[in-house]
Order: sequence, then structure tokens, then C-alpha cells
Amino acid sequence: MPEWLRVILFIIFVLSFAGLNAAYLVWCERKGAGHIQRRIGPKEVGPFGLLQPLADGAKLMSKQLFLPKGVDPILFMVAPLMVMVPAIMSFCVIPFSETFVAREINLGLLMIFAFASVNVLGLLLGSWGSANKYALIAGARCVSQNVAYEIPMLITTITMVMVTNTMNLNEIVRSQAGWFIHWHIFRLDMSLLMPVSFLIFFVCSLAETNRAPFDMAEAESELIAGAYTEYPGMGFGVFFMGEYANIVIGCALTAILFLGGWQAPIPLNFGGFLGVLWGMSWFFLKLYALIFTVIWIRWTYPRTQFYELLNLSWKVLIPISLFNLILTALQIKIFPWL
Amino acid sequence: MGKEVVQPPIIHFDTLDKILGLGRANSLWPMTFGLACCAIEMMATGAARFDLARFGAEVFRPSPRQCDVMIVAGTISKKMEPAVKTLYDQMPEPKWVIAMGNCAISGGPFVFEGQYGIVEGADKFLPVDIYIPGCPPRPEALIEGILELEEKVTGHRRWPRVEAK
Amino acid sequence: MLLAKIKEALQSLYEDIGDAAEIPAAADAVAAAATAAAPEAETLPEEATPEGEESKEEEVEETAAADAPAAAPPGPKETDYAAKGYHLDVELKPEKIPAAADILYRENFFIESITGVDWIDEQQLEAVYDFNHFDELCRVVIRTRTDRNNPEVPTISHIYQGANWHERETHDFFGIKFSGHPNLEPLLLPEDADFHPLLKDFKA
Amino acid sequence: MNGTLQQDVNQETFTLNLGPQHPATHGVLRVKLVMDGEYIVEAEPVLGYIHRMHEKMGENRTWAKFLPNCGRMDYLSALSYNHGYVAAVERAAKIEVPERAEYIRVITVELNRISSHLLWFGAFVLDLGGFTPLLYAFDDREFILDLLESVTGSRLTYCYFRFGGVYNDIDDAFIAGTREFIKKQRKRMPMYDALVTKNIILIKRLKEIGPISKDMARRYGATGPVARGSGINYDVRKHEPYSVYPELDFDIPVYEEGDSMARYMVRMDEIEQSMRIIEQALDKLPEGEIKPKKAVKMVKPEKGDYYHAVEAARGSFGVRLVSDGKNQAYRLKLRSPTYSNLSLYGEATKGMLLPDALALMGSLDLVIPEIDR
Amino acid sequence: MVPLFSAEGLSSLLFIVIVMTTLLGAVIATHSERLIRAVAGLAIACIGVAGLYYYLHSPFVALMEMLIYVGAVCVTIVFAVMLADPNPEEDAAAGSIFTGPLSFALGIMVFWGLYAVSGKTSWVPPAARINDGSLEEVGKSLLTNYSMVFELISLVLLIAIIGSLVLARQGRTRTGGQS
Amino acid sequence: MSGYFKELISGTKSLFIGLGITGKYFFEPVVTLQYPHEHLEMTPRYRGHIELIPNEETGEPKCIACGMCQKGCPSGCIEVKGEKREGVKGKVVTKYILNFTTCSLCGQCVESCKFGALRFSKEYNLASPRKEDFIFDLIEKLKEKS
Amino acid sequence: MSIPAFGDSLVTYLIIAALLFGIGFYGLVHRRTLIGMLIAGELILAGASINFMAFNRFLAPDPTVGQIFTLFIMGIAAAEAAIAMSIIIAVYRNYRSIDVDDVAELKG
Repeated sequence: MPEWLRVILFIIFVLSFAGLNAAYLVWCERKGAGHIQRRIGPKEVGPFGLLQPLADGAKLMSKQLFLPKGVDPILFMVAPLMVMVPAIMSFCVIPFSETFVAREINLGLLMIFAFASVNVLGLLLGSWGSANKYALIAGARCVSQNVAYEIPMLITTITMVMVTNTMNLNEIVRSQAGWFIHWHIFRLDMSLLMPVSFLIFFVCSLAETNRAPFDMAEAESELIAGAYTEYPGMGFGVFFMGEYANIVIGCALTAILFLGGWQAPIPLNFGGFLGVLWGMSWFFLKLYALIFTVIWIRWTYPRTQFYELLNLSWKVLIPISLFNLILTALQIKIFPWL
Repeated sequence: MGKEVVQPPIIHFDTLDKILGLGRANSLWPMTFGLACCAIEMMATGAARFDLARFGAEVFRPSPRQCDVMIVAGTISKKMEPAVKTLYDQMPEPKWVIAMGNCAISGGPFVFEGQYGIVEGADKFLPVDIYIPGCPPRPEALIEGILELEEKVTGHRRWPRVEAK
Repeated sequence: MLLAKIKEALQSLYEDIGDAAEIPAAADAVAAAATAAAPEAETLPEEATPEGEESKEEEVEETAAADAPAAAPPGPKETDYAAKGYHLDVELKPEKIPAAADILYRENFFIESITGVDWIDEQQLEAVYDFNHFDELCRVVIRTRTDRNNPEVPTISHIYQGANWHERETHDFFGIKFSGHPNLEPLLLPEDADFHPLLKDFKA
Repeated sequence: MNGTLQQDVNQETFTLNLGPQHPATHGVLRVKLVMDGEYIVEAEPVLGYIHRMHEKMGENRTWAKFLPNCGRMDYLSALSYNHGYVAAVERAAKIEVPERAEYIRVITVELNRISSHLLWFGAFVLDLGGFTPLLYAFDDREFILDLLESVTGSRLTYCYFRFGGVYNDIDDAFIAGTREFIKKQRKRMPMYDALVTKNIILIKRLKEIGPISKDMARRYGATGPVARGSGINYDVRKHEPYSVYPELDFDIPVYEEGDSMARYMVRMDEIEQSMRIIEQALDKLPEGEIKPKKAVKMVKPEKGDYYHAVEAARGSFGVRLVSDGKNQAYRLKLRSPTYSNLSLYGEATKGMLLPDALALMGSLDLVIPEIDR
Repeated sequence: MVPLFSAEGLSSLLFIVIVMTTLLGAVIATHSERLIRAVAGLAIACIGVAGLYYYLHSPFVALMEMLIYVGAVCVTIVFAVMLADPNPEEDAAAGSIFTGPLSFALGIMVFWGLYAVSGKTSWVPPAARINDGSLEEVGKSLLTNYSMVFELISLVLLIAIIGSLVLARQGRTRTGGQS
Repeated sequence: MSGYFKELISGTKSLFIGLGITGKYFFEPVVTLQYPHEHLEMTPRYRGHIELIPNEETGEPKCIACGMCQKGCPSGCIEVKGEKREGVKGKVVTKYILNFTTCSLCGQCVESCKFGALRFSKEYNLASPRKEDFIFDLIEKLKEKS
Repeated sequence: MSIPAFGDSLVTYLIIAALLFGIGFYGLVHRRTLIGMLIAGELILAGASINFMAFNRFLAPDPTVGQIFTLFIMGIAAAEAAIAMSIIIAVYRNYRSIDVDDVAELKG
């Protein structure tokens, strides 16, 4: 397959994956929320309500487009894209299976974080551009939260880079080959606090993607619809898609760093097309298990108070992750034979 | 008063319109907007026993910008009227109004001679699409109202009618 | 116990004129309120002076006599709780209200509500204050009547902050002016409302 | 202190209008907030967005015709309001109530109180961002509504009590259903405890948030769970016994802390106490008439004024009647508990963070139509 | 010259796009009326610059540029705009003589000077390179040759954090202290 | 310091307990009653709008248009007219209009009817795009039903 | 059709850098608010960094130096932004303005 064809195919795949994912994650979320709350959830629109996302999409797209009074038109329209585009671009470096990856670049991990930072700016500009006090408060909160949680997240990532010696996501996955005990979350020989760093990373990715219980950007009972308050129709839809794409990225990263990515829990590997399917199915299994957990968490907990949330980061997550960093360094340097 | 005059589109896409109509009808997002007693029944309709979510209408959006249908659930006082009107104006087209409960239909039990505080019915200043009587209506009636609205949007009814005995 | 004590304390408002000096805070506030509202209420400053004491007492008796033909002696009346639902019925001159509220405040009473009654036949507006006690059952009702055309009662919102809203509501409904009230704007009615719907001659 | 505040008002603050349509205000309350960043400098509730003229209607309608209004003031504990009004008129017109009717009143009122507290519980957690407990609470609440509907015919705005009795008698199915409900609810409470009460996020959001001191509660006349959360042992049912409450054994939960958590705990404990009351009342339920032997035809209380208070789900609900001997009220004052409870909001939220202030608002358990009347 | 429809040609085309993005961002950053848009312009320019770094065979620096400039610097500035600039409608060029044409002329002059220098100098490529400039080499250099500078930078950052905290605090106390 | 860790651990534990509870409910059967497909029977005492009770033999309304319901209605939503006809005891109802949109379902009309001619209907799911649909002519409704 | 390989010549980068520098300089003089000046300053820094990177790519015998310098510039820029922001906010707090002239007039 020529390189350019591969790239184009992959772009199509990534775009449709991101779109479908966002649409059907909403469906999953509504269905999951329904069953957690002992009700059915969307059901009447198509079999099992499967056409619900399409109906929502059609409706959002056909909604009247208008700019609310007082908004900054350019920022208002660009902001959703600034949330959406980097998230989609991040998909390019995610290894869905050993060979199924758009660009296997050496700095994949760094790239995802670099793009994620654009996302924050998008949210902030959107909330500012809305010329709405609630949106503004939400934007400000969202940024302080992102800054606060970026630190433990990066520290944990650095720990993981120390462990794996690479920032290439595929390499990271390859280093976890073998039985499932080789997944990083179980590698207590590399760092005694590995499960804790998994938790920290997961919590941070929840916070970075503004998910409950850290959903300050959309704190409904406090700030109407938060940063999205003024967004009608598809602007809101794009924000939403971006948000879900970010959730997928966060969970994929967690799966890759700690749960062995596309590695099967048993040392069984295939070549060729079967191998791609085998790896992909394991990756997706892990990915969606994590996403389900995210949904599950959202429908279980109340929202944290904003300052408690910052306290959690500064008083709990950062010290522990720093300690973890030092511990890992010591463990790797002092007991290299482990 | 009344619906704004919408210019008819120059070109008619019949099938597209139908699809969009189906989309709209099956994704009616109401506003988180309760005025009085009926709001509790509205919440009950969204709760597990009756589950408005089955029709894709459980996405109660707190911001009017993202809503399709305004369920006026309760008495509108004269002090509240401008706020309701603003909220309605903030909703993007196409939008619908459901008057839930007797107060929203006509002022209900609070109409008496010499009253000074309430607006006698949401249709005095909003184009109401569906009326649901009752004080308050049962959750089934609200579901029925949503179904009626879907019928109004798409032109036909997908669900069986329930005859009360 | 409490009932007797509070009855005695309130009795002092009818007999002992020195009470104004005893409760400086309330008296000051009344005086301040009176000066603030001086152009409208000309009678008030007079009565705040010690010279007006005797005449005031007489007036109290007169109004009491006028209101209650049974000619009960002035002072707090104990009522049959089972029949009426309260223990003590106190009718006071408007300017005595803060002093009475202060007495009740010191005895740890809490405020239940303030409301008005429009006695249109007598051309009077009555303000009714309900007090109750958390520890011991003792409901005290304080009432005062003012002229219907220029209804004015000193506020007690500096003693009981909760009275702030109750007074605003009463002002909404009856137009009773609570002199010295920090913010006597419509609370339940629209902000620009200039009508008082619970007056008997109100027409929408 | 005041100077700084004033300066801040001039310099670094902005005004935020919470409502009248805002998800946290449960209806149409509006709060004018002067904020310094996320700190509240001043909060002033603005009322009247659902003022429905109940007091005016009380003067325009006969005693009996005012009955349907009671259920619409506080639609969450409508029966308490029925009870308060009916009891006040009964006191004024000296109507005797048969014992069975009183027991039925107590049973239904307490069921209604549980349903009100359950809804508050759900809505409060919803205010704090947790959605699922609301639905669980609604699940339980549906049971109560079914029970009450089978007796009163409506789900929410009951108009069940009549002067001297009740509208319908209760039957065995209702009694059995109530007992079953209590059994089920007793099993359900530990779940709430584990899911919500013990949740660290909730504890962090409520502990030491929004303290209301004893003195503040007194100055503002706060009653009900708000006062009881501030260590005031005041409950009209014990303090000023009415109906058949003296014959029933129950406790008044009181917490000393005065924070939002205390108010939360008071209400959760009250659900248990209400269940105790219902059980005892069902055991003691006498046979007999549910309406007075001599049918009440025209109610004409003697001239004078009368007061009667009951303990509604949110505090002491008082009715002050002024009768001029006619068949309708000369003046009808309705003292609603949340009106007083909310009035302390401005003082209590000074210097508080916005989310905490909303948690405090939720813990006051507001029903706006009851405040505005 | 390379053919347009080849990998090199396309990359050259993309290069032009990136340069345009950079310059457009820069113009927005200096010229827009509203400060918030200026920040957005800065962000765009930084993304463009990151693209340039990528073309200069240094993806690491490119990603760091995005991470630091877009994610940190721009966000900080937006924050400052939010806190310090209640109405976005900013100055019209009134008052100082530096605004308007004069500043433009100054800008042109600076550009011209730099352009002349870079155009007139004859740049000599090195005979040999001691390494390939990969990330590993950068890391090694940072911890060996430039470790002192590295330490100093971290010191500077620490001082900056403390300093900004102190300044922010001071602002608070002074407002309070005035009364 | 020990308090810090104690809180950390107990807090984390409480979070997992919460997840356990919602997780358990996820697999429990739903309690939803799917309205248009299945529906509840209203209890015998359910208060819908009122309707006239027909005389079992004739099918005509039992109502004799005494007007007590109209008088007893707090919101004045009932309008009754009747006329005297020969051969019939009392009056015959000719017009019985219920304006359901102002009714508060208090039941005082049913209570005040001494002839047992009124009852609550079980119509609980009314909704219509027209307001006029809820101004019922109860005599017409009775005819339709039989 | 053909196109010059722009991405592969030193002078292109130098011109872009000079342009950025010039625009930045223009902005620095033209802007009257502290934040605007800060933004322009960042552009100047970006121009300088591009020069470093370009020389690093084409001329330096040790191609890590330029990268390290650029990284240092970024570090400094972040620190500078943080400090500048707090100064601006402090100034704003005290003088209610971020206009340079106003600050000059008040003289603290």
C-alpha cells in the first residue's frame, strides 16, 4: 500500500471513528445512565434507540444558526473547532494495534499533551467569546483545573517514560508484551506505587477532560451550562464531540500506558490481518471498559467543590506523584536487575 | 403574539424536510425550567417509573440556547412573564412550547375576579403548541403531550393511542 | 413561668415610662427613625420627649377603650390558648413596638411573622406581630393600629433581622410604612408596583 | 471591615443574577449576587416570581372553597398545609374531629413528609451534581404517591382533608401497602447512606459549609430542619402538640453543628421518625367515623382572630385567621416556614464561595410557591 | 526546484501555508483592536512557529513550543486579560506619536536591517557535525555541557513562581490595607 | 499526617462503595412502565375531570341541574343549565359545561352532589394542540360513551 | 509544475524570523497596553528562536545547541509571562488601568 493511500485511509478512519464515537458514546452514556438509574434510556428511536444519535445530529444541524447578542463572532465560532481538531489529530498517534497506527512517531506521548493544551485555550476563548458571566466563570475554573491537573498527569507520564525509556506509544505497548502481569499496572517491580499511579493518571484524565465529578466546565446546577451556555445548535454539538473525543484520547492513553494497549492478556499473537483484528479487539475492549468506568463514575458521584478539587490536586495528587517519581527512579537505578 | 412569520424556503427539499422533521421530533430537548407544582410531575416523568428518555426527550438542558421545547410547567406570574418571554426568545428556531397544567393553559385555579398577579395562560404571550390539562397532569399526560408534539412535527403518529377507561 | 414573666415585662410598656431609657438601642432607633420620617410624622418626635409621657398614657387608654368596649384594663391580655391558639395578646401604640420587640428579643423569643389587617370600617390598619419561643410554648401576639391614610410603624428589623422581609411584605400588601426600615421596596410584588392588593378597597 | 467591603463593591466586584430561571433555585427564585471572583460579597434573594395571591383568595372565597389552595402552596408536603388550614378553621369554628380521622390525617401527613424529604434529598444531591440519587429517591417516592393516590385521588396537590374529617376512608389495601412500603424503605435507607451520606465528595461539600448559628436562626425565625440542624430542639409536633401526635412516640433529631451536613442529617433522620409515627398510628388506628356526626354545612367562626401552627416538612406552618363572623375569612395570613428560612440567606452567605452558597441554598429545602404564596 | 506533486513539493506547499499562518497570527496579535483576539493571534502564530520548527528537523522543540506557548503562555495572558480588562474595546491610536505610521516605519526599518544582514552575509555550512541533533543528544547535552544553564533556568522558573505569587498576594493586601 | 492518610483511604473506599451500588443497580431490572405500550389502571378514587353518571335504565344523566356543584366549585368552572319538563321529577339537565382548564380537581362538586350524579372520570392522559378541547360538554361526552 | 523547496533554505527562515521580529517590534511600539506589549514581546522572542533553530539546522557543528537555546528561551518566556502577568494585575489593582501612560502619570 502506498504511503499516501494509507494516510488518506487513515484520515477517513480517524474522522469517522471520532464522529461515530462521539455520537455513540452519547448513546452509551444515556443508555448506561438509564440502566444505572433503573430505567431504559433511549429506546423508541430505532431498535434499542440506536438511531437516537442520528436524530440528535440531524436536529442539531438543522437548528437555526445565530450569534447571540454581544458575542465575539470569530472567537465564538472558532472555539469549538479548537476543541475538536486537536483531539482528532491526536488520534493519529494512537496505536490501535501493532501495525494499525497512522503515524508511529517517536514523540507520540508528547504530541498528545501538546495538542491537549490547545484544547484548553479553545475552551477559554469560547467562554470569553460568549460574553456571558457564567461561561466566563466556567472558563476560568476550567483552566485553573486543567493547569492544576496537568502537573500530576505530566509527572506520572514522566514516571512512565522513565520506566519505558520511550515516548513512542507503540513502543510503550510493545514493552508490555507477554502475560497480563507484564502490563505496567502490575509491574510492582518497577515502582511499588504502580496501581496508585494508574489511579492518579485516570483521575487526572477525568479532570483534564472535564468529566464528572470534575465537570466544572459544565457545572449545571451552578453555572447553567457552564462554558457552553451561549452555544446553540451545532456549535454545542461540536463542543460535545470534542469533549467525547478527548475522553476517548484520555482513556486510550490510560490503556496504553498502564493496561498494555493492544496486548492480549495471554502471550498469543497472530500475524497479518488477524493480528490487526486481535490487537484491535483487545485495545477496544480495554478502551471501552475505561470509558464505561468514566460514564459509571459520572452517574454515581456528586460534583466536587471547585476549591476542594484544586486541593485534591495540590495536596494529594502532586505530592504522591512526586513521591512516586522519586521512588520509581530509585527502584530503577538501585535495583536494575528487577 | 403568535409565531414569527418565517419566509418559506425558495427550494423545497421534501425528503430532506421529512428527515429533519423526524430528527427534530425524536430529539426534543426540553428546558430545565419549572415554575410550580407541575415541575415536580415533569421531574417525575423523567424519572425511572415513566422515563421520558425512551423518546429521546430526557436531555433537559439548562441553557435555552440548546433547547427545542419549552415546557411551561406552572403558573406564570406577571413578574415572571418578561423572563419567560426572554427565555423563549433565546431559544433557537425551530422551537415549540408545551403548556403543562391548568395554570399554564388558562391560569387554572388562580383566576378570580380582581386578581392582580398572574398571567391567565401561556398562550397570552407565547405560541403554545400543545396543551396538557390537569392540576397537575399525570406524567403519562406529559408523555402524551410529547407524543402529540411529535405528531405535530412529523405529521403522523408512531405510537398507539391509549384510551383511558 | 415564661408567660407571667413576659407579661410583666410587657406591662411595663403601659405603666412605666422609664422603659425608654432602659432600652437605649431601641429608643435611639425609634428616635432616629422618627427624625428620618419627621416631615411625614409630626407627632412622633413629641412623644419621644419625656414631657409627652402622661399624655401618651392617656392616649393608650383612650385607644384601648375605643377598641375594646368591654373596658378591659390596658395591658397584655392572656387568652385561652385552646380556643385562640396564642397565649398573650398585646395591643400597643406604634412607637412602643421596638421596645416590645426588644423585651421579647432578650427573652429569646423568635419572630414568626408580621402581617397586617385592614379595618376599613374604622379607617385603621393593624400590624400584627407573632412571636414564639423555642424552648417553652408561649405565643405572643403584638398588635398595633395606625391611621389608614398615613400608616406608619417603626421598624424592628434592627432587632430581629428576620423582620426585614416580613415588614417588606406587609408594606407590599397593605402599604404600612415601617419607618427606619433599610430597604422598603416591593418584595413579592413587581419592582415597580404601586398598589397594595390586600387593602379591602383594592381593585385590580 | 465595612470599609473594605464597600471598597470591594466599588472596585473588584461584579453582579451575577442567579435566576429567575436557574437550575439550582428549583423554580423561580432569583438571587442577586455581588461577587468578588467566586466569593459572594452580598446575596439578595428576590422573591415574587410565583406570587399566586393565596392570601387575597382567602379573603375572596368561602372557608371551604379555599381548601384546594392549601395543596398548591407547598406542593411537596401538601397534606401538612391541608392540615394546618383545616385545623385552624376547626379551632375557630369549634368543630370536633373524630379520632379515626385524626389518625388518618397523621398517617397521610407523615407519608407526605417522607415523600417531601425524599424529593428534597434527590434534588439536593442533584444541586451538588449527583444525578442518580434523585432517580432512586423518585423511585421510592412513586410508592408513596401510589399509596396516597389510592386514598386521595391525586398525586401531588392533594385536597383531602375536610373540616371535621377527611374526604375518604382508608382501606386495608392502603394499610397493607403502607406497611410494605415502610419495610422496603427501611431496607433502602442504608443504601442511601452508603451511596450518598458517606461519600467523601459529599462530606467535603457539606461539612462546615454554610453554618447557621442558633442565634441567627432565632433572629430570622427559622424553624423546621433548618433550626434543628442548628441545635434548636423545636418541632411544633412536640412543642405545641396538635392532632394525635401526643399519643405517638417519636424523637426529634437535633444536630448541633449548624452546617449543611447537619440539616441533611436532620432530614434523613426524620424520614426514619416519620416511619415510626406511621407504624404506631397504623397500630393504634381506631374504628369509627371519619366525618363528624353532624355534617359540617356552613362554617361560620365567631368574630376574632385565631392561630394554628403545624409542623410541615419545612418547618412551622402557621395560619392566622381573622374572622368577622361571615362564611369567609376577613383576613387569612399564611405563615410559611421557608419564607423565614430563606430570609437568613443573605447574612449566611456573606464571604462564601458560589458553589457553597448553592449547597446552602439546597440545604434550606426551598419550595418557591410556598415562599411567594 | 522540486515538482509540485511529489512529497517534497507538497511539503513545500505546506511550508508556505505554515509561514502564512505564522505571519497572519503575528499580524492579528499586533493589530487587532481587542486584546483577546491578539492572544488568539499569538496562539496561531505559535502554532505556525511550531510548524517551522518541525521543518527545521526538531519535532521535540515544535511540540514543546505548542505545549508551552499555547498551553501555558497564551492561557496565562488570556487569564490576565480576563482579570485586568473588563471591556475588550481597547485603545484607538490616540496620544502618543509612536502609534500609527511611525511605529510601522520603525517595524519596517528593523525588518529591513535584519533582512539586509541576513542577505548580505555569506553563511558557511559546517564541515562536519558532531551528532545528529536527536532528542537523545539534546538530553545528553542538557545534562552535561549545559547542566549549569539548565539548573539556572529551573532557578529562574522557581523565582518567577515565587515572585508572581508574592506580587499577586501583595495586590490583595494593598487593596485591603488601604481602608 | 495520619489523619491525612486515614481520610485518603476512607475517602477512596467510600468512592468504591458508591461505584459498587450503582454498578449493582446497573444489572437490576428496570422499573419503567412503558407508557404508550403498557399503562396503569387508575385507582378507583383517581380524580380525572368529572363526568355525569347515566341513569342505568334510560341512559340519560341522573343530574337534575340543581346547581349545587356550580355553587360549590371554588374556581367556577362548571356551568349547568336545566329546564323543567313534564313527566319528569325535578329538572332535566340541558347544558353541562366543564371548563377543565381552570379546574383544581378538589372534588367539592362531587361531594356537594346529593343525587350521586357526578363522578370522576379516569381520563389521565389528556393532551391536545387545541385549548378548546378541554372545555367539555359533559352531556355530549356521555352520549358518545354510550 | 514545480515549486521551490522553501523549507530547505536558510535565508527563507531568516526572512521569516526578521518579519516576525519586525512585526513584534512594531507591535511593541504601537501597542499602548501592557498586555499588548507583552504579546508583541513574545513575537520578538519567537523571531529570535527561529533564528537559533535555523542556524542550528544549517550551520551549527553541534546541532543540539540551538535546540537547547530555544528551549531555554521558552522557559524564560514562560517565566517572563508569569511575572509580567502578576505585575500587570498588580498594576491594574492599584491603578485600575493597564494603559502605560496612566501608570507613568501616577508614578506609584
